[in-house]
Amino acid sequence: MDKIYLTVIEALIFASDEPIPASEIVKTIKDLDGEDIKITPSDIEATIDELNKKYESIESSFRILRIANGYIFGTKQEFAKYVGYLSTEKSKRRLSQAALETLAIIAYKQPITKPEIEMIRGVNSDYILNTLLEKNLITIKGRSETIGRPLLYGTTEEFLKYFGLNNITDLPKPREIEEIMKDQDFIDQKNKIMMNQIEEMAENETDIGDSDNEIE
Amino acid sequence: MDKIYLTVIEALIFASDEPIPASEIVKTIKDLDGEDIKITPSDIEATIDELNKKYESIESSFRILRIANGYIFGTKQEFAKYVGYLSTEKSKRRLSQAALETLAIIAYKQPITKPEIEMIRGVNSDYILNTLLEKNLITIKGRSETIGRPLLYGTTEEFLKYFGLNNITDLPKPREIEEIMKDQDFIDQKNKIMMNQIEEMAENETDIGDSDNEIE
Amino acid sequence: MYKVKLNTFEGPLDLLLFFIKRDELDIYDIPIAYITKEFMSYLHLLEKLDLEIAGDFILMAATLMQIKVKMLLPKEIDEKGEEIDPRQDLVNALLEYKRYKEMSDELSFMESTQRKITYRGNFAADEKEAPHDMESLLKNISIYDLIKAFQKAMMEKPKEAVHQIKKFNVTIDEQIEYILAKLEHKASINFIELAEFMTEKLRIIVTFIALLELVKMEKIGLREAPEFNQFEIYRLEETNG
Repeated sequence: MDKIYLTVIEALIFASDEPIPASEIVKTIKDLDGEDIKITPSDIEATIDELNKKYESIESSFRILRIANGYIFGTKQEFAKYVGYLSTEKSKRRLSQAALETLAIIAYKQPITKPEIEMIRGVNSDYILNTLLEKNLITIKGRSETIGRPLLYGTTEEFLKYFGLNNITDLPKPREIEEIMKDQDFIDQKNKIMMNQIEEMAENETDIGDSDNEIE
Repeated sequence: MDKIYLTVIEALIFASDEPIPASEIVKTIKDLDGEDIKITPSDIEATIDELNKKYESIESSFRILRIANGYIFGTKQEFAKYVGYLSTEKSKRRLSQAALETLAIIAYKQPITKPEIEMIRGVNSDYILNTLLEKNLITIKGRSETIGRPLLYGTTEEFLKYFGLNNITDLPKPREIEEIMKDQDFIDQKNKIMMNQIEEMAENETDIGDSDNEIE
Repeated sequence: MYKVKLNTFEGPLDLLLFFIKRDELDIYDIPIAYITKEFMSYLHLLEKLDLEIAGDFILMAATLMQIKVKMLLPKEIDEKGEEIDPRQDLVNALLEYKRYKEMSDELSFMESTQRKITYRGNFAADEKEAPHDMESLLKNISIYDLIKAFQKAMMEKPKEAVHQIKKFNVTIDEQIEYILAKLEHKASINFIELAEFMTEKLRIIVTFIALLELVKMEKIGLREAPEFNQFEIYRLEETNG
């Protein structure tokens, strides 16, 4: 790649309000300067490192970040105090526990239907799905072929941007059930409880209504 | 002014949604770090020069510009060709709100005539219909049998592809979205009745064999 | 007796996991009777405090009682001839839910990190060669946007109409009379003429509906006018009665 394109690549990323994919940078340059220009997505990738080194050398407050399969300029975390004070973003509320839980399920199991989400969460998820759709963190991806043909949900580019992910595969993996089984929390308790204790309790308990009193 | 504020000033200009005046930069820093911080609008002015010299030193494609009401980052003119091409490329993939509304009406009510569309939207829709026809998202499906025999519009294969649908019947029903916003009063009422039943069941649970049947 | 923080549970599974952790229970060997009692106590507490109990909690209460009963009955046997633990489905559900609950903690951490980063905010000063395209101001759209747009278009109209008809005191019947009166002196009239002195959009719409009503009643006919996008309204001779 000709060194002259270093600044062109920088300008393209700088002027883009959304993460711009390497392929789009390559396409723009070839469309304008000719198909024979030698430039590949891996050239772009190398250029990003070079550019970020330059910003580091002048102790700049921003860097090029790899987000949502593209590149975007963003401030470094240490300026959050000042930048946050200015922007309206600061007033934005964080996602609720219910929203995060539902997002985690959709992110790992996508495309997934509402009944499947509700099976895992154990609660009706209408309201939370609506909130996530409104926030453009999830979207409708089509229909399942199963009975009733329910709608399928999946995460959006906005989801990747919101969590600072380059790719959906960058998500930390959920622990396997086997691992949870080895979890200290549960291992420690496992031996403490004796089998017959359960039956004992079951026998002792004749009226559930009584348990009411125990709360007071 | 403490040199440490050089990058803070840069970050503030970088992240601001609007051109940021020197006075606002000064105010933000004093609000956060204390009134006794020594920083004046003329310090900011000098900082801008210093920052721009830095960008020049690394042959960057952007500068901080002074415009009537403040400071703002901008890409240099020599990259206008690339930056301009990028934004027009993007616009090809986007639809305006008015176009979206019209498209939605056509998708759900097809085949539909222009007068019918305009009755729903309450505005003349000639231009929008032409745009959608040009983008090949809608097409003419024939003529209505009603007076004047107006043209009938419907969606295209291209439309299905755009939204990742196999078939027009896969389009989510508005009812499906409404379902996500169910009536809370109704749900609460239903729950109360269910809860009473369960409690009754728990109280009657003297003979376990019987309650088994009741539950199922 | 028990200090249970209210409203901090995302659902019945979350509540059960809380009991399991608090009371150091073995998730693979859940004392069903005990946990059912705890669960019901929580629901009663909510009731006492006059808080709404979500249907999902009620469903779980029923499930727990069902399991409790099954525990005391002879065990069912699966196709391999092994005893089926009535708690198995519940345990699986708890483990699966726990996985994603853990994941949500990680997402929460990522969220807080990401909130410290701000993307470039202002693009107005970028030199661009091509003229700015109005359309590019709008976001990419999804099927969801499409449905919302449709709902908006469909729901806003009638609401406005009902409200404004009252306000302007225009009814379809009145406009029918108005149209017929206009046609008494002229054989035909075009819609623009008909709506000439109407300033409110609603009056025009009601007039248009009146027009359609008259067409349906076969009192008038419509035909294309020589002008572009225009039509003429003409009287129909009464054929019967």
